[in-house]
Amino acid sequence: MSVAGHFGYWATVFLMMAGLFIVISRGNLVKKLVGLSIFQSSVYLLYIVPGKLVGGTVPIVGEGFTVYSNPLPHVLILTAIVVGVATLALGLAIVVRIREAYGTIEEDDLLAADARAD
Amino acid sequence: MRTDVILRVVAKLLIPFALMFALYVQFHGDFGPGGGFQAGVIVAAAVIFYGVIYGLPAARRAVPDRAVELMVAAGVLLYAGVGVAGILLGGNYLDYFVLASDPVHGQHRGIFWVEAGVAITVSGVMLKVFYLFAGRGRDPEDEA
Amino acid sequence: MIETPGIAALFVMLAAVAVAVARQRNLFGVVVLTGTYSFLMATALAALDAADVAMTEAAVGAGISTVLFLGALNLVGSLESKPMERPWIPLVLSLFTGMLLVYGTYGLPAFSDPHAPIHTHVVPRYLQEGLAETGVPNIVTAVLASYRGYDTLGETTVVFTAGIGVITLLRRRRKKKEEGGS
Amino acid sequence: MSDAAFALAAVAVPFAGAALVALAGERRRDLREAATFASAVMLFFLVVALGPQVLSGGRPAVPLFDMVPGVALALQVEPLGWLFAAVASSLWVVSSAYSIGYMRANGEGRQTRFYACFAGAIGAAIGIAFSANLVTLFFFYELLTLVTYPLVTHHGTDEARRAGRVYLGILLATSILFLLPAIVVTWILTGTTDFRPGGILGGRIDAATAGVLLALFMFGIGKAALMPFHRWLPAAMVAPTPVSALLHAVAVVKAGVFCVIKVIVYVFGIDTLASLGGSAPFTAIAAFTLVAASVVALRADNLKRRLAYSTVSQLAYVSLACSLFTPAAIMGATLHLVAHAFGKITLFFAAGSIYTAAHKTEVSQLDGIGRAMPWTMAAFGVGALSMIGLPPMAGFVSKWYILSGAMAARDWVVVAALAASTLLNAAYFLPIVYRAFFVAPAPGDSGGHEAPAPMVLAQVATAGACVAIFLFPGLAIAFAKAVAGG
Amino acid sequence: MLAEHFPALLVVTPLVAAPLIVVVRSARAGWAMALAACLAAVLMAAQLLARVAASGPVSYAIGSWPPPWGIEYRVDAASALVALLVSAIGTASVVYARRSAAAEIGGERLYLFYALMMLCLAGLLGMVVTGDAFNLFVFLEISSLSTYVLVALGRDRRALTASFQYLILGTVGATFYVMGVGILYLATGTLNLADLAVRLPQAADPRAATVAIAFITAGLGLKLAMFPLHAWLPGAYAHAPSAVSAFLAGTATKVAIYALARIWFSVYGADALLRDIPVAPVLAALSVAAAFIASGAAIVQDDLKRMLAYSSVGQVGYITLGLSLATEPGVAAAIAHVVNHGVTKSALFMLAGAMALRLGGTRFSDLAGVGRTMPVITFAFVIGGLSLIGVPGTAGFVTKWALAGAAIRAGQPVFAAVVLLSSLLAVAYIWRFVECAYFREPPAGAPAPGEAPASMTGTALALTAAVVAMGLHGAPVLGAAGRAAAALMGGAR
Repeated sequence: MSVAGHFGYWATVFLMMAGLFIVISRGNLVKKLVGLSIFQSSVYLLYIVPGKLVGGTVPIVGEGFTVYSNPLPHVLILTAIVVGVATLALGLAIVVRIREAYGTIEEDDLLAADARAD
Repeated sequence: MRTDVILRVVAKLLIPFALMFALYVQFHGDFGPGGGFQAGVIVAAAVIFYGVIYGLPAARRAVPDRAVELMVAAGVLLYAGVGVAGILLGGNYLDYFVLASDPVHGQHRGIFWVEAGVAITVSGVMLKVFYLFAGRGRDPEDEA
Repeated sequence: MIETPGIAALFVMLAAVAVAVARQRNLFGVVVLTGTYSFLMATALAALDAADVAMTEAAVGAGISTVLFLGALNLVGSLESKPMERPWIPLVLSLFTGMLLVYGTYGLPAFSDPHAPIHTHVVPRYLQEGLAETGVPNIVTAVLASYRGYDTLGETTVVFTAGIGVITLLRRRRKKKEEGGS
Repeated sequence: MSDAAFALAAVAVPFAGAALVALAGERRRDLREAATFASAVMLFFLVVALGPQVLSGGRPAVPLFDMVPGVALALQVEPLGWLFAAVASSLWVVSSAYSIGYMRANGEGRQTRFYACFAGAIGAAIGIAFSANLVTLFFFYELLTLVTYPLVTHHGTDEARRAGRVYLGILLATSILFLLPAIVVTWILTGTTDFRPGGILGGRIDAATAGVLLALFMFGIGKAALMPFHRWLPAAMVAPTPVSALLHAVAVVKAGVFCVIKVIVYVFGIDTLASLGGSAPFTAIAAFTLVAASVVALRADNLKRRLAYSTVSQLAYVSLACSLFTPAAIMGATLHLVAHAFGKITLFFAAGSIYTAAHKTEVSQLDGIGRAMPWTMAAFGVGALSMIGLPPMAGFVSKWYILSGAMAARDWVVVAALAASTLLNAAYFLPIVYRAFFVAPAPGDSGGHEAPAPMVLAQVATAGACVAIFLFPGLAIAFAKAVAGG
Repeated sequence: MLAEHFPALLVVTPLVAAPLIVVVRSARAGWAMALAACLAAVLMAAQLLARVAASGPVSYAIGSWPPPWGIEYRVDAASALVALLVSAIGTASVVYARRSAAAEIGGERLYLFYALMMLCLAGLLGMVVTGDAFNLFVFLEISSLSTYVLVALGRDRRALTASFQYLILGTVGATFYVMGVGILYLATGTLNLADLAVRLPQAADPRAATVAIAFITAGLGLKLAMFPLHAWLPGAYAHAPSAVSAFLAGTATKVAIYALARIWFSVYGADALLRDIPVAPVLAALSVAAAFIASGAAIVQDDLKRMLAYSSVGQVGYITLGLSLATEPGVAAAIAHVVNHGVTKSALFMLAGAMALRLGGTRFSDLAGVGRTMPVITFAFVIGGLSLIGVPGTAGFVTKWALAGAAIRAGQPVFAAVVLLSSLLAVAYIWRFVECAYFREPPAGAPAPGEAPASMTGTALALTAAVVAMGLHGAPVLGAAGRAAAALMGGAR
């Protein structure tokens, strides 16, 4: 259980922190969605990195190969990527509508506008 | 951009290749990387490219909104329908073994059709989203 | 092996781009950086033997997402108006979550351990029997479309949901009495 | 019809009456009031019909729904419940007549809601009386609170709304915070919540738990108005007088003391409690409530407020008696439930008559009113004497049993408290009677006239009942013996 | 024969109905198809509930691939009960939506609304019957994405910001969940829940399991609006179209609760939760905070739907409190409250929607005197409110009884006190409505007395009647919840 053996997890952790930080700290809605994308993409590494076997190959069965990297995380992450882009499309559509309804996509201004309406 | 002749010619040449490539990705997915999702994206990209070069209305004439919306739904129906076919032929839901007399052949058939379903829905959705985003803020007359 | 340092280098670059994204305030710049990020991610995934995933990430991250962002920025404007304020709470929260994850992953097998559970349970059947059972040599496709085909039906439904969601959100109400299919 | 069907019908009739009243609506007021009266009479006969069977040992039972596993919503008629039902149903007949007179004479609004809720309150009270277990009792107890809330806030004014909040707040809060946990704990300890002669907790509970549980029950039954949870009762005085009668005599506080007796006798069991001991704190609280409420009543000028605190004090008699854990005291408590009902309703009827006929609400305004309203004030006098506990009134009978219970238990504190409160009762009631008959009216006071006939008849009837119970106590005593004797 | 396939068809029927509605492009036909799909789901769920009660859990291998290689659908007493609740409330919401959604959404987007409702239903049902941790994520996202759009369909522009906030937090939650599942997968090599339950205790290092449950709990906690992760809920419920609020209030958070309970008790097991991982006490503390703080916040809202939304956060606190006891009676009480509160809150949102339709809004200033203008609806609302308080004779009492009993039996009488004390806060907020509805004069220009359209009133009253029926005759729900708890806590191993 060497420290170096866990570098893949660190990449996951760092990207997750960066993404989460952008999502929470930034007020611009588009920027939030960018952060969300990075946050989601950290999961890709969480699944895929441990599936790699050094000296292995892409999991397409063929003559001359015996060691394959793990295909199951690939399948799962394909789904995760698709879910991510679907969420992004929806999020951007809502942002467009918000911009049309409020004239701004900054969180503070939106809160202020809603507070005035009350 | 719409007046740039070179771009237009390049696009005319490129788009058929893109569609060919999509078909390759779709059907080669069994043997190499790729499959319905990637193929669907490439098909959509080809049409989007066409739309960017020739203008949104031209793309809409080539692939009309109604057809796109049908694609969006048809892919899911096709995929889910393969599952139901499994039940009708005496297996479980999404059971491909029963789709043909030989189980492995049935698997092939099932995978083919579900990948087709994925490609249809993905390309439909990508196109539709493009139409909607690109059409936003223009003359509402050509809205869906 | 040369693989491991190369992968590690890609991770460092990914991290650097993520930081740049956080700091960049011009949203067009952010989108360009995001595209770069996805491209790096795709490269890393390819290096990790995830060819299908790499291809998809390239198409989705560098392609579709960028187009979506640009289309949206075209409609909503491109400057993030406010600099960051009070970043401490988000920072603490992110750090806490990150540390939790670090703690947890220390309980997990090390990189490329062939005896890790994910390599010894469930997956061997896919790799050993997959071709015979489904006739598909690309095991990713076999698992995606057959063994876990139901997940993919769900995934297609997610795409469908997003599609009709965007239609619902962005379709304008038809003015006047225009009749007809579209 | 079997007895069980009678019991079920007794609970159902008032609710059916409420529905009929609501259907008749404001436009067909004669039909509406006929429906009220008819259901009252019908209920009375149903309850009376159950009497002989219950007295001879029959316990008609009606299981309804499985509310929670192992605990059914179920009815069962036993002597204590029958007695309470008999009091409530007979007083409903009288108070219906009185209400019709009062509401019409005072031109009150929202009368449909009034009659419907009144009927609903009676239904809930009968439900409490016939509950076969604690959960059913709790159900009807809460229902009674909710259905009387619109009556308390009848006038819809800010004052009424505030009173409604106090009313609902105290009654719901005590029931949810104390009564419900007490029931749940009982259920966990015994696996049942059924009322059984001799109690269900015997042998399953130690003295400390019993003390806590008893406290939860005593304070949880907020309708018994044990201090410090008595405030809802004076607050509710903003309601029209028939509502006060309902609260103080017919249903609400009666339901409270009924629940106290029922819990002591059928959940704990007198013997269990007596063997565990430790009743002193409750005796003390009840005794304190008894005396303190009397003192407050003495200082109140508003007639209804004085009556309200009198009720608080009278209810404490019952709690006090219950805390003695002797059969004689339980008999006294049971009888006091009956006696106080007839006495207090007479007093409230009289107060309402005075308000209706002379528009007076304060004790200090009552000089010489006996000349204008002789029947009313005579009835008031009878009620007052009964409250004090003098013969030949019903109150004497019950106080006698309580006192002898206290003597038998050699609890001299209780005896002293009883004596003190009797003196205080006399001190705050007799001056009213004295003023009415022997002080000359203030100059310029026109003197007025009697209230409408239905009201006068109603109060004379209840006053008569006070005397009748003294003269013929056999029936009530027989039932009370059945309660106390197990 | 067909009944064998009900586990799959339960989910697939609404899932297929959605694209069919899109193909047909008609609101009227869409409504009919949605209703048919819902009714079919109700029948299938009821049949499954009966079947598992008679002969134990049902496992269904999708694609005929045996678990853990393929995806397993697994129906037991818990999942069948929740599926029945979800599909029943879905049916009621669709019936209600015919007039309600037509008025609030209208026009050519209406058929898409029904398609999205079906997707949401399919997603929720999929989460309930699946036996696979990752498949649960996929269906979670189907339900979430459709929910974001449904919320955004509200009339007020605040629906858009609420929807966006929900999208961000919901996606963060789902991603946390996937991370947790990823850690579990890396530690055990499997995604099948039953297989996980077997292999997790053998996994090398307990740290991974601890962090995984933390991530999963946080992720699902966001979805189920566990305090303090509830920030998205009030806005989403307050501004969504009425039919959507009614549907979500009865189903969405409830399914997330089910999923959490499934992973807690079926995968980890109560012993592990109480012994090795300090997650139950944390949840208990948060539940107590929810019961008081969120219920307290409900009192000061000046919009009825927002008040109901905060009340939901508080009521979810009761449910998670029951789970945190980690005893069978506690979990049973929690499941019973899932059912009872689901029906109650749906009814209340439907009634609030009926008021909004006629009065133009649900702010308390709009609702003054509504007791006179809409007497039936208002009365039904009071009944529903009594169920939130937990007055006997309503569904809320039955679960409060069970919950208090479970807390005392688990040696935690403090929690029983919390449940009861916080219900007084419910008295306060419900009575605020009562006084507003009955003691305030209707504003000038208020509509003449009259009720909402019959389909809306009828559905809302049917659910209110169910609240009373479940209150008077609570044993069936508690019995089913008891079996569900037994299945959750012992079934998967």
